Amino acid sequence: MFYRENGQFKTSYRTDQQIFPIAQDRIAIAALLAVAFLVVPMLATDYFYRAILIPLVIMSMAALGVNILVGYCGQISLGSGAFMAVGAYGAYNFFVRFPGMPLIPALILGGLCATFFGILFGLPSLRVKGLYLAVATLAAQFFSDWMFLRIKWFTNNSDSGSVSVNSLQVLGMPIDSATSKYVFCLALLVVIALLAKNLVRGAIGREWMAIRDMDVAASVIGIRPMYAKLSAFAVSSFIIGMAGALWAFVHLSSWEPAAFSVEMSFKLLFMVIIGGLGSIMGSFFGAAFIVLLPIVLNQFLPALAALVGVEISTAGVSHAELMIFGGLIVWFLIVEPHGLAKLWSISKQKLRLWPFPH
Amino acid sequence: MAFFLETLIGGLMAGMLYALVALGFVLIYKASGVFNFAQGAMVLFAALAMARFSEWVPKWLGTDNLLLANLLAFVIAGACMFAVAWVIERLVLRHLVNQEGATLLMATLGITYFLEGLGQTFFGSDIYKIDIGMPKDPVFLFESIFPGGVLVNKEDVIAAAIAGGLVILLSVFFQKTTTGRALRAVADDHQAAQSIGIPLNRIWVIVWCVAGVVALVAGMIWGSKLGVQFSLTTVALRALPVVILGGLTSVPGAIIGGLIIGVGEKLSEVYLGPFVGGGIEIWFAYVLALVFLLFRPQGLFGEKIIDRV
Amino acid sequence: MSDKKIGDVILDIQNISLRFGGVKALTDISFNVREHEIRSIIGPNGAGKSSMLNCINGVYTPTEGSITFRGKKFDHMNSRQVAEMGIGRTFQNLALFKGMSVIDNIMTGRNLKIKSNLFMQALRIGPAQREEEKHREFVEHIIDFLEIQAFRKTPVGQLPYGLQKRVDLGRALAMEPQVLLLDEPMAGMNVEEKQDMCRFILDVNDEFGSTIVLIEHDMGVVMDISDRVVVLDYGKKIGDGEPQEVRDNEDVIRAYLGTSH
Amino acid sequence: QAKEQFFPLLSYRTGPYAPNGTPWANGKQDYLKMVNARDGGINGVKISFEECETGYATDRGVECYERLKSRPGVTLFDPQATGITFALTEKAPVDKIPLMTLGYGLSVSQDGMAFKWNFPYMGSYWTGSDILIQHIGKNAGGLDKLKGKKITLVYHDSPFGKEPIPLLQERAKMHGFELQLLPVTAPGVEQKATWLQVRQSRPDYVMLWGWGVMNSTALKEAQATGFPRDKLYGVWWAGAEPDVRDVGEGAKGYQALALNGYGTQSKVIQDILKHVYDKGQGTGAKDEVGSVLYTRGVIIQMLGVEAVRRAQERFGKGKVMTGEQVRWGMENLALDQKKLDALGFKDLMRPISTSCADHMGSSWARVQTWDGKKWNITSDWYQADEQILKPLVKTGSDKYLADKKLTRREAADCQS
Amino acid sequence: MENRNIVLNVNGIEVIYNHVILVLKGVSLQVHEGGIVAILGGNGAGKTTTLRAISNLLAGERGAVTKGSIEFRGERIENLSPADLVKRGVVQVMEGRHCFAHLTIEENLLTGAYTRASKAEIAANLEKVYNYFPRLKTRRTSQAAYTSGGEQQMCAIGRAIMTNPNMVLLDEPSMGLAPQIVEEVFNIVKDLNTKEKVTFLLAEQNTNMALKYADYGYIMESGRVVMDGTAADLTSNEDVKEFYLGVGGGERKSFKDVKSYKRRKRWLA
Ligand SMILES: Nc1ncnc2c1ncn2[C@@H]1O[C@H](COP(=O)(O)OP(=O)(O)OP(=O)(O)O)[C@@H](O)[C@H]1O
Ligand SMILES: Nc1ncnc2c1ncn2[C@@H]1O[C@H](COP(=O)(O)OP(=O)(O)OP(=O)(O)O)[C@@H](O)[C@H]1O
Ligand SMILES: [Mg+2]
Ligand SMILES: [Mg+2]
Repeated sequence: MFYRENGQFKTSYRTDQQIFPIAQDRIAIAALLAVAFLVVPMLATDYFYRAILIPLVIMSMAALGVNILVGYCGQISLGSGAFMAVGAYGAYNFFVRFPGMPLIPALILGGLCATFFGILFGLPSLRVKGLYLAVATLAAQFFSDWMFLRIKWFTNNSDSGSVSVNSLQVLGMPIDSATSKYVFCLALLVVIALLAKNLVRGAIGREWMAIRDMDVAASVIGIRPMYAKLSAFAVSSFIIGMAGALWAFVHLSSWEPAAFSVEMSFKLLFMVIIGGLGSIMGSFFGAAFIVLLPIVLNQFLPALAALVGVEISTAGVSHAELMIFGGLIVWFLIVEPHGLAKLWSISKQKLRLWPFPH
Repeated sequence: MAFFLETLIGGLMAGMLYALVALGFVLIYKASGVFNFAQGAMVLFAALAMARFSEWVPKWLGTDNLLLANLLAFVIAGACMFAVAWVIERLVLRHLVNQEGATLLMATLGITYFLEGLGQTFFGSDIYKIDIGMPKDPVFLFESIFPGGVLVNKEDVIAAAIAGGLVILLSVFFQKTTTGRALRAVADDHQAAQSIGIPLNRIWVIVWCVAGVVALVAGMIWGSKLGVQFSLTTVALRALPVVILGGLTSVPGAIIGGLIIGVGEKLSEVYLGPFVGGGIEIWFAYVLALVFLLFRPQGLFGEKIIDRV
Repeated sequence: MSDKKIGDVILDIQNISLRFGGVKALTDISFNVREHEIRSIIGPNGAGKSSMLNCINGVYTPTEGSITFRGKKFDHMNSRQVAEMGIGRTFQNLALFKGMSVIDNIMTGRNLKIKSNLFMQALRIGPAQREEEKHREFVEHIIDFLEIQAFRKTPVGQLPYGLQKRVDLGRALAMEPQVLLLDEPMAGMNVEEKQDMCRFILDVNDEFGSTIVLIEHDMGVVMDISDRVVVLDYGKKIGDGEPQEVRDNEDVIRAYLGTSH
Repeated sequence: QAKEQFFPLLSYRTGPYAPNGTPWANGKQDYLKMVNARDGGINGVKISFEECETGYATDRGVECYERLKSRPGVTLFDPQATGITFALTEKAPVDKIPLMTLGYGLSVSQDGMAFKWNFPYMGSYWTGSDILIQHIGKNAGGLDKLKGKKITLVYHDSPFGKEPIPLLQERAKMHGFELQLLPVTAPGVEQKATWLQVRQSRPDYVMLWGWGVMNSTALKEAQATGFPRDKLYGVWWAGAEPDVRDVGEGAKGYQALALNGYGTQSKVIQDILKHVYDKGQGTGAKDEVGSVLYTRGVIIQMLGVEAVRRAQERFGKGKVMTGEQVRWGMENLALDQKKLDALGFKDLMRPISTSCADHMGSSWARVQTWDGKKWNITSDWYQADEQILKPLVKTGSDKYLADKKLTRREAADCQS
Repeated sequence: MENRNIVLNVNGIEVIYNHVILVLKGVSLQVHEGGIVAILGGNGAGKTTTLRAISNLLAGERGAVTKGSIEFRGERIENLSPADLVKRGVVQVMEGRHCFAHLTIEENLLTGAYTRASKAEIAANLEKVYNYFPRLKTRRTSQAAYTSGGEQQMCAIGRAIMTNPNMVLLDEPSMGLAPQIVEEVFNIVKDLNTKEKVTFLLAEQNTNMALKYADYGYIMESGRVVMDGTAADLTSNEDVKEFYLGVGGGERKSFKDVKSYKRRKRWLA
């Protein structure tokens, strides 16, 4: 009843081409942003910031990057962890080797390193497709794991192979409190999400999706697979690289290659599939699902178990957590194979019809 | 020279063991178009079951006959894998008929987590032993020709023989029987297969069962070599380059791929590794597979990827 | 006959042969297409009609022979070049981008014409935005023209077959092609819908001035709207000429039409 | 004001490192339960605790830390992993919570003047590797006999595994042996190539620097390639029951460092059995109580409890200590043999006494040998060589401070 | 409707896709023993959906029957699996071919015989299919993906015949087939119908053909049955003539001069 576009007439294509053509959506998003930037800082505790919000924001950014490649361009990649690592170590090297290098340029340069690496490992996609490509991208993952462990230059010759950064600041403002970290990451995320959204709803985005949906037909209407695929690799790995640099600099501040292991790659892929392939919104849902659920389960399972009167051991909790996590993934897929974003849009569609059943 | 031979043999044997795990992937992919991420977890689950039952069975029965205990444990573990297959079909696959590859992949991922949790809940997360009487100590061949001889592991040889046997069996099954054909049909198009009366449910139970048994054999052999512990799931990652090199849809490809990867990674690690700091075998395996893919995007023996307008 | 003027030869196919392993899909086919005409290709199933189109727009590379387009001769080209030269195409087995909406599908047809680069698109500043709107306007015309306004934002995968075919046509039209290759655009439609489709094709031919190469199994349609017809059978050309000529050709009757038509 | 002294317990009971992580975590928990049951807490201050599963993963470890660090009465963190330690080393000074990394962590953090909040009690990877070389030298008939020998380090390819390398290189220079480095990719289930290389280069000794499944896999591969197990020496993280149990006879003769004693005869273990297990409140299985890592967990927790007790001596008996106060307690810990005996730790460890400059407090260890069924202590106590260690620690901590643009603590700071 | 045995009785079914898209709004139809019944209707009318509902292939499209009932020989079949239905002799030929791309034509045909045991019968059946479609025989060893559209359509029909059905749901069998073959296909339908007593329910756009061979027809528009009657009745209906047969107002109009306005359909009024 209340959620519908009736009566909102579009008088130009520009208005129809807005990101959120429906007024209610625009209001909702504005409200959401206001909450994220203004209300959250008033309420959140340190734990909330450091353990939940900051990882969530950074992972959303990474998932967004992955979604461009996997969801929009259809190139399944398991090398995202590597792109994050390259971004992180790239930024690190610029940061420590050039005294006085400000943070944001370092992050961007890190992203560019990842872009380069992404294009390099994206080259096989011109020949190799689907699952074959997915597995092949693991080459990037394991290669980067090895590279950052073994080539000392990348870690600034640290003995242990672990590196760290500190005293970050942006435009003279120190980024060390939880709030400042959060706001900084969130601001970057918003900017990147906006740019990404522009890309995917523009010509290049259509090229990506065309390649994803049917590459032969795409090339017949004049889309160059090489350009489309490599640009997707480039854009996606840039974003992932930035996210990697943030993860390292802002979240971990001290890290080793294991922080970007193959598990990270898998996690990112799960995020986009669970969240919804080919949906910016889906990246956020997916990141939330994968980042938050284990934490929630971990905290509430014991309480829940106590409620029903069984006491489970700590190991039991961990195992139950795995099982529930797995079970929920399957359940969500059964409810909606196209991810949480699709579930969301279906419920919106229902809302449009509401209160009539169909 | 002797050392080269040793490395070569070691690589071949390792390759056969990878092939055994790879086989599980190929089976399920070929027969239902699902890239079964849970194969590693199934190997772990099966091995855990095998290890624990071979420990428990003697306690229950009060015998200490190793052979009997192992045999019973194998049967029980096999039954567990059957149950797993059945439950997976009932609760997961059945509801995801005709969905895209990515969705199914993701579902098997959920299964992975579930099995990992379940396995460790039932069977514990310590290191367990599978003792199927495999000879552990090495033998040295050609000691007259090479000083020190050429080291060969009997255990590896036996394992390789088992893997080879399984592969031949399964190849025949796929190419020659009606069910094999039906399985391939299912992989191509779930809905069409349903429409002509192929009972997807039963087929899936069968395939996952067979994959479960393959996982059990793999788990048993790997477990007997390495001990049974959570990390067994990581052998799946070692088997992936094998799968794509050989071709996702080819049973014999798993073996050939396994041998190539096994030899390739061992030789590279031993001869190339020292110059670059070592630890290169994993990525080398993947890069090797990738290089092959550039020439044959569907793997050495995979079915051609069809893209036609 | 209408008053439209048929021009010079725009597309000349010379001695094309195509083999797949042992299968001879096409053997030594030659024919030409004149500007503004509607040129039909007919023939029994598996005769090589679709393969012929695939050769023309670079999906397949002919084993032998060459194709001349507007006086430029080529024997190997990639699809991109073909598209750039102004040859559009629809597909027999739907080849739409399933996950995209109707608008986006048709917009992809405009992609060749988009000038702004990645950065401008990301920022969506001035020119990029204007360009996007300009193309959108063009696409809306096509949508109006094809009468699929109601489905603008539906993902095409959910549309019924017939509408998908229309979208496919729309996508090809969006390229503003000089030559439009249509592979069985009317399969799976009832008479009423076929009439609509014919109207679209005729209008395209008239209004946009596109040359049309049409594959179709409905003889009524073919005979009514084509200017000239080529008949293929087992990869060989067995007839070529005006509809009436072809209809009376003995070979054609035997191989394709049967006696009942 | 908190009423209980809260011990956050980071642990891992799942994943590749679970077999080793579990007994360790059990020991930590059981000791706390025992202190509550037997003594009613620390000078009357009840102890509470909560476990958080890290799965040995750094990011989850950080999450656990963030979750538990602001609990009232939080005491100290024992991250149970070098990777997590690295990450927390950045955070602890900000949050003012001390880290205890008994036998692991950053070797340079022994220098309390540079690392105010880190406490690598009882030994670091440098002391461990130093002792191992001493032992190998002794077995060879003197350190000078090592000249021209070849020692291979098979190590977990992570900060943990890399830590000992600088010290070993130092020792190699001193004694003229050749050091070969063979990394094993985590988690370490694939070592065939590694051991083929060992077979090729035929080293005189192999040092095993592994954790989790890597250890048992290494032993199995050593057996499969016929490398003599009595020439194989492990760090104290490669010398527990899960590492050798399922290799059984195949590992006979393998020697590893023993950072601590074990067995069920000591008083503290008996107390745990009596006050915890007999009441059915044991965390793990009873037959694992007193195993190597379990006992290490107990020792870690005892040191934590004693640090609190020490802090109470200064800041007020019967009060809940803050992280800062606990830190002071840890820095001024002094447990002599008599106190240890009284606490029931006779034979499990040597006296420990820390200071502002030395956060390690003791660098003793023994060597144990696996006889196919169980571990037996087979050497006397060794102590790491100060002469070698000191300069390494100094340069290391200086570099750290320089990198971080920090300055060394003033002597006056030691009083706070 | 004649008083013959009703084998299939679809009773007021509603179908919803994706939990939100209501496509069938109460469709009822009956098929009698040994009949050939045609469902006619424009694009998107819901023909395919109706057939999917009957053969229970909706699940894979995330659709579900939410109301009404479907009975086959008196038995409710909404909850049977497609495989069960095939065992009872109900088989569907899906719209858009759906051949098994990697299997050869012959293998495709043989999978159709999955539910059957007798080798000899299968061989005979295969011969029969090759007789119906000689073109398939020449392409028997090609992978289905590399055959032409029409060949695939023949393959799909042949594959269904291989299940030895007693009721076939044909979804647009004539699509993409050359005129001769279309004729051929309908002759086969007639043939199977008379000789082997196979019942047919077909969704078809080629109304001319369909009404020529069918004995009863239903016309669907946007999810509803708007008209039904014997083939003869329908053929003589003015609206049907104009919209479905293209012969409104007496004689057949040329496609060249179709008008661009549309008359409102009477049954929608
Ligand atoms: N999987 C699906 N998800 C959502 N909507 C669907 C789906 N399949 C079909 N529809 C919708 O259902 C309606 C009926 O489609 P259906 O395919 O049954 O029509 P049809 O009569 O067979 O048309 P055609 O003659 O074009 O094949 C259409 O509006 C279509 O958009
Ligand atoms: N890529 C290919 N590989 C192998 N054979 C092919 C390939 N493409 C087409 N063919 C074969 O070439 C022949 C001609 O096919 P084509 O698709 O051109 O037929 P068509 O005239 O379009 O038939 P229809 O009217 O049935 O669509 C067919 O026998 C087909 O099997
Ligand atoms: Mg064709
Ligand atoms: Mg239909």
